[in-house]
Amino acid sequence: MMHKLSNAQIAWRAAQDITDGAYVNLGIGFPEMVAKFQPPDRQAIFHTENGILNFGESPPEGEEDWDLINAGKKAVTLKPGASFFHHADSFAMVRGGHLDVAILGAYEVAETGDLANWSTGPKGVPAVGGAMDLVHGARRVAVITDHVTRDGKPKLVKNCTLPLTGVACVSRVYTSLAVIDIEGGRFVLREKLPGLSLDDLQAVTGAQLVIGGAVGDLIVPEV
Amino acid sequence: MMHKLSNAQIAWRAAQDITDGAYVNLGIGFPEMVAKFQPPDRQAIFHTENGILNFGESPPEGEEDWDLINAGKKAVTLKPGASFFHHADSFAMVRGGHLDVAILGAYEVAETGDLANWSTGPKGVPAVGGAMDLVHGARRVAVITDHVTRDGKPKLVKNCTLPLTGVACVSRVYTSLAVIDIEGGRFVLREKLPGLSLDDLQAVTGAQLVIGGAVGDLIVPEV
Amino acid sequence: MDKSVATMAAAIADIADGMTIMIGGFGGSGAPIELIHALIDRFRATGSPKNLTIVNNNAGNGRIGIAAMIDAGMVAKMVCSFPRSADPRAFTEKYLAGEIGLELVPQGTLAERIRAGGAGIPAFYTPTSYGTDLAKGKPTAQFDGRMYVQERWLKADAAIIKAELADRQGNLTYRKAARNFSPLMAAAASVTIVQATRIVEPGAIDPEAVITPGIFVNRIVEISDAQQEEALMRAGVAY
Amino acid sequence: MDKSVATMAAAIADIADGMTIMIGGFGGSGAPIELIHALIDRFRATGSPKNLTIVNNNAGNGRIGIAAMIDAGMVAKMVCSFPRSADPRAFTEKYLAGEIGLELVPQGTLAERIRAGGAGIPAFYTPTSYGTDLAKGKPTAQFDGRMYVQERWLKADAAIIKAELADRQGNLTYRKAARNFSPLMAAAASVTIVQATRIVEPGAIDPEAVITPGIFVNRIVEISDAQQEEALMRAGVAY
Repeated sequence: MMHKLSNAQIAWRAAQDITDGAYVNLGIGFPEMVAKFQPPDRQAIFHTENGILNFGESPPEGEEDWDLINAGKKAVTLKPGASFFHHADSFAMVRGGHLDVAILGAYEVAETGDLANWSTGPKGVPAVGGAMDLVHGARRVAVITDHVTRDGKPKLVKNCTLPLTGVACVSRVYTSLAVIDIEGGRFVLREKLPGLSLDDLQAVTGAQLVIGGAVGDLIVPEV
Repeated sequence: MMHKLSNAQIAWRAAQDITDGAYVNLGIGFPEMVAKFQPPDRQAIFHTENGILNFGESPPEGEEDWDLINAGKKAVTLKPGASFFHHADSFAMVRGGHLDVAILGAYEVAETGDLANWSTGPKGVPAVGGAMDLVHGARRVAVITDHVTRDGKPKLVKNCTLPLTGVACVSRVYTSLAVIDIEGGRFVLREKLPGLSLDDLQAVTGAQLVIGGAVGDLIVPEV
Repeated sequence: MDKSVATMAAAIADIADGMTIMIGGFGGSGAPIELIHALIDRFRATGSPKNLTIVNNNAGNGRIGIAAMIDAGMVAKMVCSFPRSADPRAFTEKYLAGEIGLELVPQGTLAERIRAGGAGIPAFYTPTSYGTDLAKGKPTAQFDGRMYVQERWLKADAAIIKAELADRQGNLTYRKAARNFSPLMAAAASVTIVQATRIVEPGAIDPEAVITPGIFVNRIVEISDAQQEEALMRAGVAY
Repeated sequence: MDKSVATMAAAIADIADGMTIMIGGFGGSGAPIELIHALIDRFRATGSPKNLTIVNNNAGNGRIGIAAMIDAGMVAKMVCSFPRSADPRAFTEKYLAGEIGLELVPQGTLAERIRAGGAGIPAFYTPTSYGTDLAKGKPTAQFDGRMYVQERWLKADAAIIKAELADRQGNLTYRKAARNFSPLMAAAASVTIVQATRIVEPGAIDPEAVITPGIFVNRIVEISDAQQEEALMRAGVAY
């Protein structure tokens, strides 16, 4: 079995690209992990759809205030400089292009930048939340994901087969094997695990990987 | 010369129709006078476009706070229960139909309910302010005006000749001679000065006056 | 002017069968649990209100609040962005059995449609959902080279929301992130009914601190010991 | 993160020729007089910025603020609802001489277009101006039996506004009705420059009291002795 990064390591790598002073929305679930790995010399300000800017970590158990939650309904705390606002103002921040980066999970990402991350098909109860807004809002929409599905199929594909969250919206994908930009409708490889051959990476990728310059080593500490 | 009500008396009459608890916007200039004649047993809450609900009278000269002004840029005061909000919220109140009544001035009102009150033609500098929003906002849009122009021409007309503020927006007109509702594209006479014959009133009105029921006496105290 | 009423029953007396009702809250934060339960009490006693369309970000959690309304059979349709929760049984069971309708709306579009309803904007364009299943059948248009979807305003017959302070004129503040959809819903409904933790005299709220001006509020009832949906849920309470 | 800058000159350094600039204020309330005068100082010293499009409710009053910018010849066009004031000479003279452009926008439409610019809504429908000269050439549409006019968002290269408190992250409060257009403009501009009466540390403003969250603000300069346009005007000051 191929060596790959853990989810925490993928989140760590994504966190390294968040610049000082950036306004960031992390999708619920796995992407929330990115906040833990913010480089300590940079300050990011986190936005949550339900109306908070500059929230912080979860409080200790038993000290939750259930009026102070994030979009995943987890209890959070406030940092100095936090603010509250209503949902229309919150999505004005999103849709209006005021966030520097949104980091989301994915079922599939196409080389066109199309993203599918909200529905696995017609079965069950559909739920979309803020995903379709976030993909059109942030200046940079990044995805963090395992490179393949649990049964080994590519998640980076030529065309999404699942219902779309948004068209041509993703600009960078951090996977368990590589860092890939989406430019001009192509997957452009930026970094890959040092021990991984380009052929092996291509074999688990559902569309052509383009080499657009030096390919860096994707080196991530144990976290 | 025909007996007619003074501006203050027209304003007094309009004030009598403002119910207890009504949210009211008074156009700048002459309509502002309506506030003075609110019956003391009723509380109206006045809205101003620049972001105040429940403002009160002007402060004494020398005690003005120039951050506390109305749409006419006059210094005002606050009543208990006042609130501040930004311009988009202010016009959400207007356009969203949350005001009970707006009382405006007029150059011309047509029997269709069309209103012209913002421009006397292409000469000079045009200025519209909030007039075009107000005519589509309040549940009831009333006009207060002299019945005729300074040179004796009807202001209540079949079709406006001046640039329109809004189409089919006025529901009641308080003039120096009469109170007239606009219903189904007709001027329906509700009240007229006791000494004034219907023919004399019709003679200074630019469209047919319809009698839709009992015509009351328009009796207004000296104010 | 005094918009306060003495009892929850009086506050919700005119909620009728078939109405569209916006209910404030995002998950448990801001959920007006006591007013929702008062609606359920009335339904149990009189069989009304029923056949309701409920607008909320979610579709209930556990056996309380909106979930309990659904369980009771009062809700014909949910308009929401995320009908999932820690315990979504009430909605899920009825939805999979075809017994409840669902209009799924992206969260930001839901907020903006409600805001448009209150602001007198009958339609607007958003990039959100363009090219997705949720845009099917909706008009699209291009502006400055980018494609957008036309969305319509959303209004309601009534809004039921939770505030922190309310003065007797209906000026409201909210507690922390409990604000969420409530200021928008207050403006988009024909009748807005508020449960406030405390009712104060006009003037007691700083005019700069008012979040929902009283013009958007019709009735207020004081519920000083309001419960938190999330806490009830975790305690396993069923209503 | 510290968005404060030491001088007005630094705050406005990147305002360039040909930009569209939103300037907060309604009449004198909320007018960022000192920042406007700093722009004039720079123009007098360097000939730039010029050829500006200014968005404001009005078009200047007397010989100060926006009127002084117009007098100085920096303004190519005004986008406003009411280009009249107690002393509108500066605009009136240039307008009647054909030396300045005017886009006249109903006040509520102006506010909503700016709000749309900040909220990523490229177009919306409003009943305002339907059937009038100000709707000429604009698309119209019927919704629920009523006619509406399509209006486009309004954005700017920069917004210049006045706040009361600003923390170093850019969270703002305003003073009374000086709020008016400023929160909308802050969101609709690529760069938002604020003169605040006082700069405080993050945490000093109650998160519930923040009117403009810092995400909309780029630079803040403290002007503790800010002047009021209306007072200057009444004192006959010319800048």
